[in-house]
Amino acid sequence: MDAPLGTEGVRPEEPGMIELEQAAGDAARLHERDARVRETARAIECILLVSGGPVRVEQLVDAAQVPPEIVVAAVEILMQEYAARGLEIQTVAGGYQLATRPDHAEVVQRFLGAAGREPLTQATLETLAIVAYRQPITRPELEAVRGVRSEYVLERLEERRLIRVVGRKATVGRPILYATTEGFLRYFGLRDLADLPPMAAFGMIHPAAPEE
Amino acid sequence: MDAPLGTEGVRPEEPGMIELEQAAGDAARLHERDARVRETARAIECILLVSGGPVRVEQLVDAAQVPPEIVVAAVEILMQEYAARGLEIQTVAGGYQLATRPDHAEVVQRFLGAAGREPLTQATLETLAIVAYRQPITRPELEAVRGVRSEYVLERLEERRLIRVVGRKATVGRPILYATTEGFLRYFGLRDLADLPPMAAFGMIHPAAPEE
Amino acid sequence: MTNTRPGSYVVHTATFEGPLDQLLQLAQQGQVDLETIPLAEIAAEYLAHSRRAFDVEEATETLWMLAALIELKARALLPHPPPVEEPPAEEPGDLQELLEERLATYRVFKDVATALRALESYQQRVFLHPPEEPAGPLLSGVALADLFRAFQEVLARVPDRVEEVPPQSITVAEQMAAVLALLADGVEGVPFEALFRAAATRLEIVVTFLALLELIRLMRVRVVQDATFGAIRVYGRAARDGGGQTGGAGDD
Repeated sequence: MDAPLGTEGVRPEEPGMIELEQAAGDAARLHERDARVRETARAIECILLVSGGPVRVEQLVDAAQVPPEIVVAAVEILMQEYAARGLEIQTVAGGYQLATRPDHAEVVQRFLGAAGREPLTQATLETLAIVAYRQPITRPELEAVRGVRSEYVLERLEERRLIRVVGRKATVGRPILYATTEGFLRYFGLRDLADLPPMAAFGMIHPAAPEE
Repeated sequence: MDAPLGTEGVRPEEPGMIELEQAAGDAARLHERDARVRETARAIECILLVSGGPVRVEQLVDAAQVPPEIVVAAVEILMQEYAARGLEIQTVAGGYQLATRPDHAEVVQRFLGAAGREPLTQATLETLAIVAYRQPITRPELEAVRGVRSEYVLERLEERRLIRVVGRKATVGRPILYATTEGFLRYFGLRDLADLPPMAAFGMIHPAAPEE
Repeated sequence: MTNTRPGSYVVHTATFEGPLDQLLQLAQQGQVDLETIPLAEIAAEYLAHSRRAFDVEEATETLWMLAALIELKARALLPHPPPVEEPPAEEPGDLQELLEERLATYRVFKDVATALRALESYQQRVFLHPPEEPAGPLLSGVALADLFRAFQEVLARVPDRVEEVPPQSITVAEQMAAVLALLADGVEGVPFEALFRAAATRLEIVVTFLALLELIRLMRVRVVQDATFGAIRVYGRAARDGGGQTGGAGDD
């Protein structure tokens, strides 16, 4: 059942033939459009994945380089396809977005919070404290204070989103600079870094007298 | 439709009945397991979306709170389901990740406004290959293979977190030992080190070197 | 070689007094026991001296000589390691074999590199969802007081360690690479101070300085001071760009 893609080779003898040919041509065009919509749907799926937020129709049109009606048709197909999945295509104010279904919120939160349930080791806590009070700080600077290599600990803190890379220092080797995150402030209920318990009593590095 | 989980409570009258009941019980259990796998697949889909990187089976087990075999079966289903989609489930760095298919790279790049990613230079790639197949390896060992100084290249690779220092070799000078990272596996989309392209002519490296 | 200019630095120690180049000469001829010469003191004295009257050329020369002295002393102090296992003088045939074997090994790695390149280009066309932020930071059961206490504890520990050599060894070669990397960033050069990290240890400063001197000697960098007491800037130079105003790199 191949739909003829062109009719040039056929000589129409009767009016009925012409109608038939037109119908066949329409079917071919429809078929072609359908393929295009499906291909666009695949591309839109990718865009929605990498975006991580709502994407407007115009953005999809620009990226996929197809007319808006194809985009709209593709999104409709995607919505149907995702109807029975764990993810869904949501229509939000800003456009469309690929999101997890609320039914799975509990599992998702358990996954995202997993690392947080592991207690901080003494080394991690100590490192976090130094970064908090001395930020922005480079790894060598941190290691000079701690006296041990701290690469691994810094990575764990970054994973826990307690610290982040904020730039590079303009010295030899251009070492990476670390600082605490917004989440760090939120967790400890601090408005800003000035809210950290003051170290005034300590005078920089020489703890002249123990506090207790 | 409560499937009987055990048959103890039922008094079998005839041998034929027992078989029938067992068959029904088996079918119910199978059905139940199937439903559980499908539900888990939906949840895993959500986890893979939010993770944005490879997720190991243990992490999925923890978050979904189902046994590993259910997780594995669920991932298999997901992989089949995604076979015809714009996205795919990759096995990378000891875990699974939800990623876009390379066919749609142009559209995605247009959307992100990102230029194509910069591939590693030939020298860097070759150095990385040697570290990957000979790890853990010291700089002098590496340089013996490459025949050129490799300090700078190693530094760049460390900066890109494709290799890392894993210790020191117990020989004169205690030279630093390098190995590849998890980022290396991700970068090349490898499941683990055993997944590295086979070294066809590995045997050729020491061609029969007879010890006289 | 001994051309002591007025105002230039003179060594004063218990066992030797005189210009530095004379000390170096004597040491090279084995006429002075370097074990009795405190080089660190000399270096510190020179640094103090250079703060009063700094001359790039003299500094270059002095530090090169100090480096040479440190090397001599280090050699004298170190137990001699077993000689590096050089393959015994190869017969021409063996050498040929060795070269061929190396080439074969290298080719194998070139082949796998090609396979890795294919994987790279696949994976570079693959994109992921940006990782989602959990509702809160990944932390539980830690109070602000714990953090504060941890910091206090660290600070209390610090003074004990001030004189300790950092666990990471640092080599002149490493610092040379680091200096070159820093200079590679721009043609406008960097201020001299930028070569040293704020928290650099003394060892690191000395090694970085030696690295700088070595680079000057190799004519890989150029050091410029526009005016006496003016800012000193360090510039990179192309690898084989010979000729230059560096001068004073000592002759050996």
